[in-house]
Amino acid sequence: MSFERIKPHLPWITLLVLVLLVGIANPSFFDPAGLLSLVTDVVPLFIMALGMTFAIYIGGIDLSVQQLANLVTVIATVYLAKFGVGVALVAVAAGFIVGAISGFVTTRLYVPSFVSTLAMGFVALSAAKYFSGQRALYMDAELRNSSFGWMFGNTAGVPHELVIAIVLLVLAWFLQTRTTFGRSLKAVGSGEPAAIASGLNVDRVKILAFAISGVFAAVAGLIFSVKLSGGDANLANGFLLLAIVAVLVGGTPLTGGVGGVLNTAIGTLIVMVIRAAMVYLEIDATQQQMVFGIVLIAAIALTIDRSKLRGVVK
Amino acid sequence: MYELRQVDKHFPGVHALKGVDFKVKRGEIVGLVGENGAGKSTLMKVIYGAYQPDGGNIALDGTTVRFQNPRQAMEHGIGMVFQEQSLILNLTVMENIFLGYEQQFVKFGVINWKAMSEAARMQLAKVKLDIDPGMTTSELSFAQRQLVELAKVLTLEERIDGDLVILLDEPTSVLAKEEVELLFNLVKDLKQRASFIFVSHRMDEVLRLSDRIYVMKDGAVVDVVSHDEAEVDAIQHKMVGREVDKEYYREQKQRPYDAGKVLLTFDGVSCDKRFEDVSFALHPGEVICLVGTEGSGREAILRTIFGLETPTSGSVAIRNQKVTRFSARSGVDAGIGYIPRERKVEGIVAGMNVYENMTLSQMNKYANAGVLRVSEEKTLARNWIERLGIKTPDVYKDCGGLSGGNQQKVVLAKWRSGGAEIMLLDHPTRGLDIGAKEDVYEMIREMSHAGVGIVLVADTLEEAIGLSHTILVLKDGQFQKRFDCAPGAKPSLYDLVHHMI
Amino acid sequence: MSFIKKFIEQETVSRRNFLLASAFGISGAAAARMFGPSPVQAATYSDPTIAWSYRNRTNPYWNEIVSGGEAFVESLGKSKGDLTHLINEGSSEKSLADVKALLAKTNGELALAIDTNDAPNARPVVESCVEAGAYVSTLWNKTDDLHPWDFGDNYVSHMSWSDEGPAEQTARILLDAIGGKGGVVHLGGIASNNPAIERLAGLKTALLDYPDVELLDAQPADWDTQKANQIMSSFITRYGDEIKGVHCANDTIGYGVLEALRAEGMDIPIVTYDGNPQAVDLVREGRILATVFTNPHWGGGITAALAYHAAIGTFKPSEEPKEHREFYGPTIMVTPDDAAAFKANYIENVPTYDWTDFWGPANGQIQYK
Amino acid sequence: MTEVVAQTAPRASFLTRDRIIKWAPLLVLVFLTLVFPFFEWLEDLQEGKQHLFLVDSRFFSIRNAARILIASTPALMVAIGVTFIILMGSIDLSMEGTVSVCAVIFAFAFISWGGTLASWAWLAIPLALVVGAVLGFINGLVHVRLKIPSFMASLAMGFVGTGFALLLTGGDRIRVEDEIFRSLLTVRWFNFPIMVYVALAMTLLAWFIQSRTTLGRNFYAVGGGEELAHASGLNVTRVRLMGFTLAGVFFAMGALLAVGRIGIAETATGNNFMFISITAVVVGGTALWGGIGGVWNTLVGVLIVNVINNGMVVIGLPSYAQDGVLGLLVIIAVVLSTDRKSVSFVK
Repeated sequence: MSFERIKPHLPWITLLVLVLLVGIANPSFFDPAGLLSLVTDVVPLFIMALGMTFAIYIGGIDLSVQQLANLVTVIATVYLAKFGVGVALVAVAAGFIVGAISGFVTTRLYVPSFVSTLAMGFVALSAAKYFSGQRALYMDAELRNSSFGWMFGNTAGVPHELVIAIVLLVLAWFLQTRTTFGRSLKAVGSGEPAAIASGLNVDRVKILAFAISGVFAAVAGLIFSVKLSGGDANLANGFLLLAIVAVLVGGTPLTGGVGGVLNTAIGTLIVMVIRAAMVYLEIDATQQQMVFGIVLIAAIALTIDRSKLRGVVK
Repeated sequence: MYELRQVDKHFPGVHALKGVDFKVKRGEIVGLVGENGAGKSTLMKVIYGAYQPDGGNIALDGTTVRFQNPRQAMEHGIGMVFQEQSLILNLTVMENIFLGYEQQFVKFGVINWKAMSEAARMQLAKVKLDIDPGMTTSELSFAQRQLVELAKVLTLEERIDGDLVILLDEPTSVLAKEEVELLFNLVKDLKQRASFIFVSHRMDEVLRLSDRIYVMKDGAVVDVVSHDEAEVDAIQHKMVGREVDKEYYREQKQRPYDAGKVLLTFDGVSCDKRFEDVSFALHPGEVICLVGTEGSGREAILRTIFGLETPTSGSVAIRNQKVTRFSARSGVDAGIGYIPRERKVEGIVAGMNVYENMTLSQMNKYANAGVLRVSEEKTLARNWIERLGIKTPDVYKDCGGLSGGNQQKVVLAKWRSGGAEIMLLDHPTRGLDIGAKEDVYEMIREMSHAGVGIVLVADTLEEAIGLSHTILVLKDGQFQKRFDCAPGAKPSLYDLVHHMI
Repeated sequence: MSFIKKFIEQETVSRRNFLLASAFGISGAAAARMFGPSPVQAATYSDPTIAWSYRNRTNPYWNEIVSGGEAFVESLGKSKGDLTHLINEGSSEKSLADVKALLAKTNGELALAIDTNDAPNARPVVESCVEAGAYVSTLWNKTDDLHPWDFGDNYVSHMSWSDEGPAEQTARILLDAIGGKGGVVHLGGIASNNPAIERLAGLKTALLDYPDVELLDAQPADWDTQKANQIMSSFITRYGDEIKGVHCANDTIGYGVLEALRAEGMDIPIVTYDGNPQAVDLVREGRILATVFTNPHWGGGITAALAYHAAIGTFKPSEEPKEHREFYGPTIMVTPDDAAAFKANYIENVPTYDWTDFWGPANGQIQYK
Repeated sequence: MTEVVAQTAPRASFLTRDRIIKWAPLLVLVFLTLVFPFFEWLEDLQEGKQHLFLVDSRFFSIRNAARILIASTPALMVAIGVTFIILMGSIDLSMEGTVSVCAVIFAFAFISWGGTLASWAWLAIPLALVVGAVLGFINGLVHVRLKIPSFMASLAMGFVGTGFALLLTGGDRIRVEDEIFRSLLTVRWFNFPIMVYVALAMTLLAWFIQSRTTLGRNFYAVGGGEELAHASGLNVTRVRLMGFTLAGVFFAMGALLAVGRIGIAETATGNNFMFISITAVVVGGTALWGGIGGVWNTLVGVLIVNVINNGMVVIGLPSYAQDGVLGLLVIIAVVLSTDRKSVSFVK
């Protein structure tokens, strides 16, 4: 078995190795209930990373997702009383619109997505502050339960949150591999000029990619908001860098056209394991961040398939 | 003076060079020909130090040398003028010339721009180019850039005590006829100072310029002929290992087109400084060839038809419908196929496999409400792989990993399978070996028989004459003359050149 | 007032009314209970893991909190290292995920002291602790509808500080110092944080008694020194000499303000909050007029102690009165007069607290408005 | 053969598109410095106060210019550092970690070696710069040697840096109270504090490196075409390593000025530098894909961002609206300074 053949499998091998390492150091890590709970908790982050994958898959990046999720936590909390479960639609629409505007600014106005999405994130943050009246809000418990209680139950021991994540993953995977849109994404990510010369509406594909990223960020924000039964303009802080890291560690590099949503699923799990390892291995509080960074470098060094990074590594 | 002895090079699964012996004498111009995949580029990379051979050795004046990287090769007087433009466009001309060797102008850590400028002027004089060395390179024409590249390699003269070996990889591919002449004269002038290795697909040029010609096939040198003994047919025979059809351009298959119908009309179309007031009509089965030098407007016309450029005045009509929206998308919708010159950039998507590339322009035909019917795509791909004889292990092969000819066939299959009625071919045979070229000619004839209208920008004038029903000559964006090219009544090279320059 | 501001503020008022109606109105007095009172008898443990979950180590305030937690652990005859630290880096998501990981690891044998980073995050944290049978005491952040007594024994206690009163006191000190005339500015914390809201409210209450003082501007500096510095210098541009005093939501903001004033060669009175050692030094030097010490060392220790002792069964939370389940922490005003004495008593010699005197220094039951 | 092939370039007229785009960031800056006083004027007009446009402006005054410059200096140093990297077509996101580590190590060394510039403690300054260089070098090594794209490598290195700073301080903040060191902020020459002049000198140095040294020009070469540069015999690996090292030095310089401005070194010293500095670089007209732009662009970019930040408070924009307005203005500034004809597509 040559190394070439192993390469595409490196992300999940890395995940497995990490799980084994942590588990051997502290066998209680293998407790199924505990693992299930760990996986369930990473769901909002995973959903956000799932959306981010689309932006990174076409060679861009979406830095607005965290602020967008913040905005959605506020919208969901404020308008729950008015719209009930319909607030989900409002949230998704908000995500779609902000994402689409980012995409528009990027493709039509030629502002690099790093800056356009960052700026749109600021706009979303302002909106979140405005709608929340700069306060931390909470949802009425009965309303929350009647509208969104279904999100957090268990069926046959499987948390519904996890089911939602898997459904979204399958949806995203289907979108990526089985639809004309997914194919267009791949073409745009791997070779934009050829995609243009094949008559694809490249701008629309890119704008849609950012819009989808926005929609997923909104869903992540909604789930998080319901989970915490509240919202404010900072509630989703801390998601952004982890979501990016999850996508990258999974093996979707920023060059575009490589990797995909399954990689992100693995990447998110890797992030989760590294983070849980801090608790399970009792890493000293002042060392945690440094250890996280070093393990991250090692994980990225292992997971990226350099043969697919066509051309130079920048 | 420079010698390769029994050089071997392996890549995973490929024996790229098989015991190659290669020799360059002082002041000699050595030609190197071979089909694509024959090992020319690997051999060149070994010569200029980008690859290290894993068998045999390299000798300079009898001493064995080993280059770890291009820079070490340069320090031994071996320089390369690249096929692809290798100048960095955001730098000035002088910076490009001395890139990597700025140290000679540095005093106390500071670059002396004035001194560099003077030195650059000297180098430019060697190639008879009079431009300001402080100009940004992106402002130069292609021909000027080619000369700057040569000037850059010639800086080795001052740096190296010994003799120079300069590799010219397809140096004429972006040049117009008169610019080629200029380059050749220059090379001949420079023979006193350097030896040249000249690689080109244009057999006539190789024959004219070279003192000796190495012929490669399948990673080995199959023949070495001297200038006087060289014959095109014999060499081509050696290269492909088979007789080249005398009827190279399939002239015998040229049939008259259907003048009764019109596919495309250009009526006094102009496009911002690129071409002006161009009118013509394309009929089913017709092959129109646009002829002119680089920058004469040929490519811009193609791109306008496809919708990549928007004309500033005049009207374009497809099947008598006036075109109002110019975008590649509307071009594709109108049944236009475009085979771009930059095959690897605009033709195929590297990273996507064969069937994905083939259906890229027509995904909606293989999808229900946006959901792809992948099995149908694969069937389509298998059909066309068979029909065009595309050499690929399966439909899952990454197109970036196919050879140039097969990539071109994939692009053709993409448009043909989509039912394109107007095909735009921009240098479709560029960089292809003879076998692959013939396949392309065959396909052009086939398409023509099937009633497809073709607009072609050919790689050579011979190709243009051989393939077309109609030739339009352009010069500096102005339409010059129209030639009818019925079989047996084709215009001569001279007729065309006369109007081109 | 700038016309932009005027316009937007009118907008905001109407918005806020709407907010109140939608977010709070309907819930009204409905006592929010996700889960009914938890299992009748909660299990106790002989040696639960003791953990503190907090925002970060870059803020001296949290270091003080943690030092209290460590002092408590040491009082049990354990080593400092036996206290597990969970750091959320300002991320509610990480806060919750870390707690869940720790619950899984310890199988619920856990005594957790936590600031959940953001108020809404308190509910899921508490709920998962209750579900796992762990004991949790919260500090600072929780929503008003979440109460320990709704969760039986496992949600042991919540401690917060009533910042409005002390902030009003510091404001009065400030306003007196400027002679009850002129303008003041306020630099706040992250706008949606409870303490930030209360500390601004304290200032506003005090201002009612000082009709000649105008609150020129109040902007959130997000507890951040550099941001405070930048905003303060912009304030100086906008209001110049009109600014007679500065009311800061905490010490770290105060440092930034002091440096902005220093750059201008200005010397106007400022008051801060939190009573960090460096701020106390500045009070002693007279550069800060007053700060409020909330004794984070004790708060950090006692929060952990409550969770721990409930977990080992020393006392049964559900049998304690409400003022022992939700209570205010102590506050001590530090002014130049008493700064030296204060420093000697609280900073140079950290008092040894009796970690079983849970409610001695506490300040009464938390009141909701 | 006597014929001369080439023509000289066509003479450019004064107001060409290229030229407008080149100067667009500066025009945006000038526009902004006029717009904020306009709002002030409008405000005073409404209140019936006497206000002569610009003359009576509080924003448009030397004192406020000094304030904006003080706020700009640390970010400027960091942005210049990352400019070199962006010129190469790479990106460096490690600045927050590097700044924190340099600030903390500087403060520790400074305090323990005497606590005043008038002692051996001055050695803490070169020490901090060396630390910055070392961190940058490691960052470059991870990127080049492990062949990890710089975005990921530097992002992870940023975590390591912040983590290391935390390990060093244990969460404490260190006050640097030395009057001589703090004269960076407190002593003014011609209305501006010394740190502004230090930043100016460093900017000139950066410009010198960019335009007058081989290394600086090689950044452009790598950004314009890495493979071509490599084929021309340029040691690209070395240029990259040097680039990241140099960026590290400028990050350290940013750390020193940040400590000079606030008087405190802590793990949080590096916070917020990442997005601000990269935004500033892009707003200034340096292209993220490399090869275009430079130090002066970055200077203008940093000033634009800080003028907006200052101006929004000065005209009394409500705090919750400030982020959004900054975002929109950034987009507008980038749109104006992008040569849409020179880029085929943007990601």
